[in-house]
Amino acid sequence: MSTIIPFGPQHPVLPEPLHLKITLKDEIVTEAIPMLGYVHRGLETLVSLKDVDQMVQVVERVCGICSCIHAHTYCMCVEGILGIEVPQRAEFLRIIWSELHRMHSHLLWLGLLADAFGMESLFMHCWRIRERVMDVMEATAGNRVIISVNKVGGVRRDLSADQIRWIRQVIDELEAELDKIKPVLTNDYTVKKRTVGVGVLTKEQAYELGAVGPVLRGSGVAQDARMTGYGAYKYVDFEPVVETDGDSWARTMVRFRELYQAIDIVRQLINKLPDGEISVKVKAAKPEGEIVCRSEQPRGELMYYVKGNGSKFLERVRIRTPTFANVPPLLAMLPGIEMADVPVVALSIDPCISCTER
Amino acid sequence: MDAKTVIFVIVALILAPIVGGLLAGLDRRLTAWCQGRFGPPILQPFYDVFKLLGKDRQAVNTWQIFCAHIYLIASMLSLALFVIQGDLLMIFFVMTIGAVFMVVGALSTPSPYSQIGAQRELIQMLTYEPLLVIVFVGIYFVTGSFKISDILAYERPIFLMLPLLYLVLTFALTIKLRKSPFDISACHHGHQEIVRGVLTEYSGPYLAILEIAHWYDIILILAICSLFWSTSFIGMIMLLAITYLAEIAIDNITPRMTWKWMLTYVWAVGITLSLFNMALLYAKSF
Amino acid sequence: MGFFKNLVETSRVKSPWIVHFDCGSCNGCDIEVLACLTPLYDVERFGILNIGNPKHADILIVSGTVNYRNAKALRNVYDQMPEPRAVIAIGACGTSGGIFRDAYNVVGGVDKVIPVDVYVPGCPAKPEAIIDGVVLALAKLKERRSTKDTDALAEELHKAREFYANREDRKVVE
Amino acid sequence: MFDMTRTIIENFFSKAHTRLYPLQTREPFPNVRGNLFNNIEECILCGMCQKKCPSQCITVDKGAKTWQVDPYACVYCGICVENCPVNCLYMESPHRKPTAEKIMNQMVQVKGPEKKKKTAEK
Amino acid sequence: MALETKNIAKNQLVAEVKSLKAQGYRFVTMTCVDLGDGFDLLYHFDRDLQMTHLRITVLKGDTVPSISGIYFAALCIENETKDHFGISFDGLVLDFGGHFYLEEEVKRYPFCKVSVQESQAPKEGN
Ligand code: SF4
Ligand code: SF4
Ligand code: SF4
Ligand code: SF4
Ligand code: SF4
Ligand code: SF4
Ligand code: SF4
Ligand code: SF4
Repeated sequence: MSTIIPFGPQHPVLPEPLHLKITLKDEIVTEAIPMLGYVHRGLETLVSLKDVDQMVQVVERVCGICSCIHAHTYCMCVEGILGIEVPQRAEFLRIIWSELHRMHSHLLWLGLLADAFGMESLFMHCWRIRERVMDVMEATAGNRVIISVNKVGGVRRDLSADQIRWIRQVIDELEAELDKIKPVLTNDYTVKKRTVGVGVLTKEQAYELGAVGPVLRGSGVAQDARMTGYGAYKYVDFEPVVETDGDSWARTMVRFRELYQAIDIVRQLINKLPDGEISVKVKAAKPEGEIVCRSEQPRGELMYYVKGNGSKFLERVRIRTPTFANVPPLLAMLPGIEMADVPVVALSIDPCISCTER
Repeated sequence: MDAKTVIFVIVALILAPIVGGLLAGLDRRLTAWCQGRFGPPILQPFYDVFKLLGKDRQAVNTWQIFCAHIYLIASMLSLALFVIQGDLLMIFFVMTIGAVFMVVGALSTPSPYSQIGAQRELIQMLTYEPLLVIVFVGIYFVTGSFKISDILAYERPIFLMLPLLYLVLTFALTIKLRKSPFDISACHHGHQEIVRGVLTEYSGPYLAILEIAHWYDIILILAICSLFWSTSFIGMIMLLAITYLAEIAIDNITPRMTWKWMLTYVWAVGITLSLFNMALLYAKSF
Repeated sequence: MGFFKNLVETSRVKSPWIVHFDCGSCNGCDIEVLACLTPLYDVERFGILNIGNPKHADILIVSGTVNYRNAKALRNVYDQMPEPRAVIAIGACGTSGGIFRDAYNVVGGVDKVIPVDVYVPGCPAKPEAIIDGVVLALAKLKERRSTKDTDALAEELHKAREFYANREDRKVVE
Repeated sequence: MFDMTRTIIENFFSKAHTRLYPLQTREPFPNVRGNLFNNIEECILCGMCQKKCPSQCITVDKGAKTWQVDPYACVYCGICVENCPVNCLYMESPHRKPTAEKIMNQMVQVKGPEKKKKTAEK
Repeated sequence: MALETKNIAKNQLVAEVKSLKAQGYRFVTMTCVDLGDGFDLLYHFDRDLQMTHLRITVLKGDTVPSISGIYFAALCIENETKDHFGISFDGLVLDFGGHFYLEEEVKRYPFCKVSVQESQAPKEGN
């Protein structure tokens, strides 16, 4: 007997309006077809209504979770076309905020994964420690989630010495809290039972299907767009986090270890933070030309294509978001697994549909 | 059956949902504390039920309504049987009928979530019912009877003879309480891959009925647990309190497992423990 | 019966179960709704449970802009909820369409599709604001009856249906 | 299987982390972008904010001397505040309260900015 | 900073993509830009963080060979482009028929400049 389960668009373990039409045979998935379009807004067309500066606010709202990185990448593109050099302090600040975003995003995701396999206490724990990062965001940038710190030519807010001290303290606390839940993920029998060997994606598949971010690195490919050294990444030392198993557990561990990595990067940046201006003045930007920029978001590699036509409105902005690239690997993973594992596997790619559809 | 028993039964039937609701409220409060939260008021389950009673009646079919009522009646009946100190196997039988009707009600609707939830509920029943029977048989070995009056008359706490079987009983309790790692067919919050499982299609007053019936069930299972230390009131309360706290802790440190794992694990562990306990008992009797 | 009615009414205010529907939200508002459930804000204090099943819910929390495809899903979720119920629109997107309201696939705020009881502004709305919004919605919920008590609600439902049917006319931004 | 135990026991015996919100509010951080206001008597009605707002939610009417923001479309980015030439716009930290009806935030200028007139006289 | 692209003709596309795949390149995405009378289609590929781009220019109404048979990942983006620009792809593995994102109510091909104005007109006209 086969049952067709409409998974979503409104579903308790998956806050995202992703609709999967899942065909089940004795609780085993035989087929999964995605139905998208529940979040499609068409915001790439807004370039004809909002000018170069206003678009920064629009692209931030492609997705609230790593909004800062969207704005950063967009600004890199426009600055690239206009040939603007951003002050070094601004580059550092941008990356500090980006890495803070990575922390809150990974913690949030870890909580949601815990919720997906029904471990409410872990969900609560992750979200509780995440609130510390949110406080930092609110105090330094003025808003909790969409922080709007980037602008073409630099950043809009500066960090005071007090705030830097505070950030250092918060990331120390965070590290201590992470140490506490580390054994839960690495040792716990029941947690491993739910994740190890679930949703395996081989190295070849991951590479071939165009997976990005933790999905790719969880399958053993060491590729991280931060290695291209955009922004202030050229001034810090780090290695991409790689796991080789390719299952949900490997992807979890990649993200979990990236939390430590993000803490480390923020520490390095804070230690080296140069003094100086935080932005350069950009007068009536009228970019002309095309450019492609890439950056690494919590969920993987983000690509922007920007084309300007010499007026204050851009010709075309195209955003290739990480989840968009991770949907084909998800479709490859789903058939053959149990119904109970669908949320775990779906969450293990960290789906963010709002940016997939824009 | 004399007047005293009748009064006992009536008091029990009135008290059980009140105690059950309070327990559920306490449970939620303590769970919240485990998670570093403040938690809802203790009376919260009652608010929930009264609110549900005042909601619109929306049922997929009349059969479903009928099933919900049968479940409630069966749960009340089995508790009544316990109070009149009837036969354990009889109680078990009546309880099962109730649960089966709830599943049938869920199966009668076209929603796939409800269907899958019902299938899983059946598997859960398949898991805990043999265990319950084994426990009853163990009790029989010790006391020589299935009748509760005889069990109560036994002069030593059965727990001392059957500690491992008590553990087996707590498996059944965990499943009945819909707690992790066995909350596979439905759970109290509903963050699940199949929404609310068996409960998905019941709504408003009918959900309230199921909730009340569920409280009866819990009280019944706890009452069976209490048989294990029937000689002293304090011992009984201590045993139940420790059991319940352990349940809350387990709920918080484990994720939800899959039904295949549940079936194999619970049976394997349950049967091993039971056999071991029986062997122990046998060895002692010599 | 008056006593029972009172009991139900008090309970209704003390036990609002919510169902959260994410229309075209950027997730900013979603995660703030979720953050409300977590230890720092813990809305279970008010008896609020995130139930995920519209048939069990009393309050529908909608975040994000409505587009042509999810309007139908939203309508569907709303229709499944038994009376009495309330709707809260979260964020700039939920209340008016926000920064996206000129995009081609955006219908506008939630109120273009279903009647909204409370508007929570912000981008994203802070968890505190969402709690305020729920409190405001509860005040409205208290006065509502289930349909079996009154036909007024049936009328309202009818109005809501018409409201939805005429959504094309309202596409023009006032 | 019991790796989470320590955390939950710690939680159990320590005070809840919950901030009892309506009863107990935290002092908002300074410079948080909460609620947008216009110091209308200072406003020169130049329309700069209207032009710069990415959400196009400000309407300035020079003739009627009104300044209006749609707080339900505003995305609280603060761009308008940064671009106002006379710094009459400001954002307060507390968030804007939810309402049951959409109420526009309209301000009517009565007297107009004094400073501006003075500079004009010079 | 200009973008270096390799301009090729439509019928060379499949062969070119196949050879890139043989060299170990991954498909990143495709971009479509409306030029007024035609479309620019840019294909972005990546190998070890080095990108290479192909560009083909097609007229409106032309069909383009699909590369979803070579790279399965191209499936989503080709469906999206079909929704937005109305370009038909030959040999799409899974075709959503122009309703990948969009419902019937939406005017066809919203990303084309003409249609952008059409769909904006009633909104702005009041
Ligand atoms: S699973 Fe989480 S996100 Fe989804 S409805 Fe429940 S609380 Fe909200
Ligand atoms: S998918 Fe990822 S990159 Fe895109 S908006 Fe969401 S969190 Fe940000
Ligand atoms: S997966 Fe996307 S929608 Fe879900 S929580 Fe993460 S960012 Fe939000
Ligand atoms: S899975 Fe989540 S919602 Fe369900 S009982 Fe467990 S903790 Fe509660
Ligand atoms: S109101 Fe702002 S944060 Fe909320 S969904 Fe809309 S854009 Fe995102
Ligand atoms: S920019 Fe400032 S002065 Fe000009 S209209 Fe706006 S508020 Fe008034
Ligand atoms: S402040 Fe600037 S934009 Fe405004 S009227 Fe004066 S010159 Fe024009
Ligand atoms: S805060 Fe931003 S969205 Fe709001 S009125 Fe000012 S510029 Fe517009």
